[in-house]
Amino acid sequence: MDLHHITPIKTYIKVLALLLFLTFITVIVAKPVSGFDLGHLNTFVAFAIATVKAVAVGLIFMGLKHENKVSRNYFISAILVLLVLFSFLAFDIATREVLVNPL
Amino acid sequence: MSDLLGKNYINCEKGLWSWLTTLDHKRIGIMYLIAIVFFAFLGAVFSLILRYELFSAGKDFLTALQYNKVMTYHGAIMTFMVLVPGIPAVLGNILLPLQIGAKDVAFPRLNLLSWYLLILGAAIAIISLFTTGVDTGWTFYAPYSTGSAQSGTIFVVLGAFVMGLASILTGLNFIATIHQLRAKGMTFMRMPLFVWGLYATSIIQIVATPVVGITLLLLVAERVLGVGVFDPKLGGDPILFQHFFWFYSHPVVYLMVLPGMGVISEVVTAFSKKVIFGYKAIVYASVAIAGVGFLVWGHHMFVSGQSDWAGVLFSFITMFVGIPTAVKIFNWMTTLYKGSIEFRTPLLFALGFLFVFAIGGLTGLFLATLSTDMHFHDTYFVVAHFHYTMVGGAVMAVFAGLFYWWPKICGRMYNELQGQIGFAFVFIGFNVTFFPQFILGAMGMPRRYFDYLPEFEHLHAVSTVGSTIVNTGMVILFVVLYRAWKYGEIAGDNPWNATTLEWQTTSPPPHENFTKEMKVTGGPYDYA
Amino acid sequence: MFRLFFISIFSLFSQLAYSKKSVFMPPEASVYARDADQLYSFILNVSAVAFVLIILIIAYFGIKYRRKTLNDKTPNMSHNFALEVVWTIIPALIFFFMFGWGWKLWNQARHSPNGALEIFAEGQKWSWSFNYKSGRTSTNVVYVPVNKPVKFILSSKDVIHSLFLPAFRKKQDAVPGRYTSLWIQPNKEGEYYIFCAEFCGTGHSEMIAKLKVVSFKEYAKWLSNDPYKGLSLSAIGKKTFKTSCVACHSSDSTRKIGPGFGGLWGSTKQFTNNKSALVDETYIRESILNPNAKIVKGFPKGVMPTFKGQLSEKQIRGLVEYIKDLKE
Amino acid sequence: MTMRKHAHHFKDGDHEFSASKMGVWLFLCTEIVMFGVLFVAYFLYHNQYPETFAEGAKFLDWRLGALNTVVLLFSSFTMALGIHFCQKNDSKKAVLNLALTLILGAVFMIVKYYEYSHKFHLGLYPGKFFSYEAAESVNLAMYFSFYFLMTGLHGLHILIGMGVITWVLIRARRGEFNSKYYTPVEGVGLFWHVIDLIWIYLFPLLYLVG
Repeated sequence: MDLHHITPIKTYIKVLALLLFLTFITVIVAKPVSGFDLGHLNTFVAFAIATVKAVAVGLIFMGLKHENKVSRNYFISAILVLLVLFSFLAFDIATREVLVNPL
Repeated sequence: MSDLLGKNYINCEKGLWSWLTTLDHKRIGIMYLIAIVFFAFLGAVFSLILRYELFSAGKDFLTALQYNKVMTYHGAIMTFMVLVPGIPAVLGNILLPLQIGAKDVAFPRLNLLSWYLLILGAAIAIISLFTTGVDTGWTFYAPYSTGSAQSGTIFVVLGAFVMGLASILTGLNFIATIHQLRAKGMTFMRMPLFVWGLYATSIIQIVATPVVGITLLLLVAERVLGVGVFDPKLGGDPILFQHFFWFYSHPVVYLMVLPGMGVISEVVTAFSKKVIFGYKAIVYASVAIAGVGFLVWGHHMFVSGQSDWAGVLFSFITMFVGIPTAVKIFNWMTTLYKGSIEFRTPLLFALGFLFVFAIGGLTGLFLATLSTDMHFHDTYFVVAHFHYTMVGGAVMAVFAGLFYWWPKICGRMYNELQGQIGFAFVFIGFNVTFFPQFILGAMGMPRRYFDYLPEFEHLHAVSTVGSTIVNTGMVILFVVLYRAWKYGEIAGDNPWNATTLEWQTTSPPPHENFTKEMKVTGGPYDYA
Repeated sequence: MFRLFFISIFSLFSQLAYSKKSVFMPPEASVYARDADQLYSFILNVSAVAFVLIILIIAYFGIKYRRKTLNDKTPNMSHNFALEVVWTIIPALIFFFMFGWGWKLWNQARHSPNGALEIFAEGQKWSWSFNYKSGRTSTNVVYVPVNKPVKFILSSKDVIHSLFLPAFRKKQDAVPGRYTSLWIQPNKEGEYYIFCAEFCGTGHSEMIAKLKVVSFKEYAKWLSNDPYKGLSLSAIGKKTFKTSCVACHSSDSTRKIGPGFGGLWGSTKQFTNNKSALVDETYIRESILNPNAKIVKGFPKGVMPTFKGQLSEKQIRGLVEYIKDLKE
Repeated sequence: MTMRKHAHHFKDGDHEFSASKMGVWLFLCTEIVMFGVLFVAYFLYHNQYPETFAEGAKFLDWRLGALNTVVLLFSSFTMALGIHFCQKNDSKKAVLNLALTLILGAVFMIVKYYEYSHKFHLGLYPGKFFSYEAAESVNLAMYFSFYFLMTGLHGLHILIGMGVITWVLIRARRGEFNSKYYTPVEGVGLFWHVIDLIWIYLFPLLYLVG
């Protein structure tokens, strides 16, 4: 972890190009644009691409690559907390017994 | 302050303005102490009104609406304004830099901002007293809070949001301080256990508080814009509010008690002059409690319409969170073994903590087990349980910490006899107040009841008598501490000859905390 | 004050000593309640033993290792792996045993046998209304046959309430916009309390209903003599008028405390806030549930109490029909 | 180039810098958790009322969404360059890039303003102010409550971001930052990148998945 890491401009440009390209892809693949429909999968695809973009911004633009372990661990724990919340909630809602009015 | 104590952080600058704009973590800690004692007094007044209304069945001097408001204010003030900031802000602010050998917390200006945010949040919440007040209970359950509750609810909710922000900033400050400003040689495994308690607490503050922040904002949006996220008439799900609320509010009860446990580790070690038993076990237990605490919130909702399978899952994980607490109690108990125990007031409070928190923890088993919780949920059993863990846990530990570190904070010693009298009042009064409530809960009296059936009457009478005793005890203790601040005799730098770093500087410490660079070679408690 | 204090302490211990039933609990009234009480007393005993042990050990250490001189030497016992493993495993085993037992009972408690008598229990701000499949409705009292499984389907008209049956050791929230269920099988006749256990506003503590467990014959008789069974809506209205309205309203146009119902339907009324409205169903429904919303000129405000929670939906509709018929 | 002395309780400038960066990162974790909870609520209601959310998404113009995404990506790029030039003691270029970031942020807000006014024009207000008659699904108001809550909160953070960038830009013009001390620019940059990160997820969620 070198504190004052100076990322060369070329790297920034490469990352920007990657981000724009991925945006282009995710827009083309999307249903309202090209009608390309995978059902449930297109949510998954859109989010996979968004996660790749987010990781790119995180690692290079935000310098997470050169950040000390602690900040990285808290960043990951923030995402973990959201996953825990969502998965427990989805589990609860999925297993709820749906009753109907007896009258 | 006579000059007997020489130049220190209290008298190095004069005048209120120097206090209100101070960047010294110790002064900010004192300002937090003053604010929180005022809020605790306010909350206690509401609890007394509550208890005297419940002294006998039937309407005594409050109407049902007034009772609901008093009950809500007691809950909201005690949790958001006293227990959440409580130990971390008061003892944490004063002691953390001292215990790790630092000159100040990492972000002093942010520390002062946190204090002002707490005062601002408290002011916003207290405004609701003068409008219609709030009568939803401190849990603000939708759809009551989003629909038919009094309009004052928005003030208390926004106040709680601002105080949540203050709590985040304190947590952030402490994590940065613990990581960056430890003295040379103090590795993570050589930190005092009170610092570990604060670290586990700060993790919860950082990661859990934003969840309640956005939940409260959604609640305000629901009332103002009719957003329909929690209101069933607009398609929302009120149980989702409970999920989001308890996702924060369960880790926050661990946030309230973990620093208390840190204080107890320090006090038990210092007064039995013996190295803590199982230092690593307590450290891992603290972090485990903070971690697993995020997975168990559903045990507040076993009967709330949450699915049965989710209930089973939450009950199973809740059993995990019980184990580290039990381990900690055993560790403290074993520290006393073959020690040289001196029964001073701080140790009395620590032993009182062990007594009361053991009951609190064990009664948690009834509420974690699925089929017994079906009977006990939302009855006075739950009220007794969380008072045993919160008042017994956090408050008993606060007094243990205050009395233990009072010589360091103000350089003067408290009067031992008066301290022990105060402890006796608080300990006896507390048990007389809340033990009958376990029985009320078993008999099936629901909580938040303004009026109740005659057969519950004499237990409520006992509880009210107890509440008078415990509140008298609290007043006695604060008087004892105040008199010690003014007239106590000089305590010297290390009256308890403890081994942690804060005792190696003068008391009260100078503005810079330490005159020379502190070096740490061994563990925090090598008394051998 | 102190006399009361000693009485309660004495009664506290007397309950502890003589109660053959589980400690402090209301007398159980179903098989499930007895099983739940066994688990309750198991946890109670384990906790009591553990607690007493901890306190005795601490007291013993406190007394035995009191500080003798200022510089006592204490052993440097930093940890003992075997001991720590033991006192982690034992509580874990006990806790998971309790969890398992609790889970077994939870399955029993949450899955109602099919063929149970279904009653639709609807909570509303501060009363419980119970509706049977046969159309019979009752407020704040519910009759069930003994030794038969009864399944309450719960919902709420406004905020979250919670049907709590202490004698059966069960409760379940009644969530608006959703249906939840709770089933019991009473094995003893008698009258049992039903509390509301989820905070729901000013009347939260008044929302107490009665569960009457009676023999099957009596239950059938109660179910059949539904005062409103088989009557036309208007007849129901007339019967309700006779029980709840006749004290202040007359069935012709003469004024008593309140306006007469004769010739009321379809007329327009002037109000104290000098607005006016046509007398139709919504006006009558509002005057029943929220009488102070519109006060007819010349009548005092705040005299008529709200009937919200006392009159069932059918009774209100019956009154509307009845008032329609009174148009001379 | 005024040499700024580090705060008294730190060993040296680097120590203070790494502490400040950790502080900013911790704060960003709370931002992520806060927006994350809104995403969780959105997901839960999305699969509870799929047709409402599908109908709601039809009102959103994906071209404007894509444009805004590109704008924000560029603003992240210029922000990163801004920090880069501060590290290289090139205040002039740093100020230029910070100004570019500000402009791009403003463009983003203008596009957002246009989108909002288009929706207000149709009566698609959030919650109880919803007055769009031709809604097929009954709780379309809930979709727009979510839409305005999420993009509104995000827009508010963009405005806060622009505010702090202006503050940092003024200080950069005064030459306060150099390779030894550029903490505020780094902190503001991290905050700006997190807002862009949130928009990277918001864009597909609202505009594309529907």
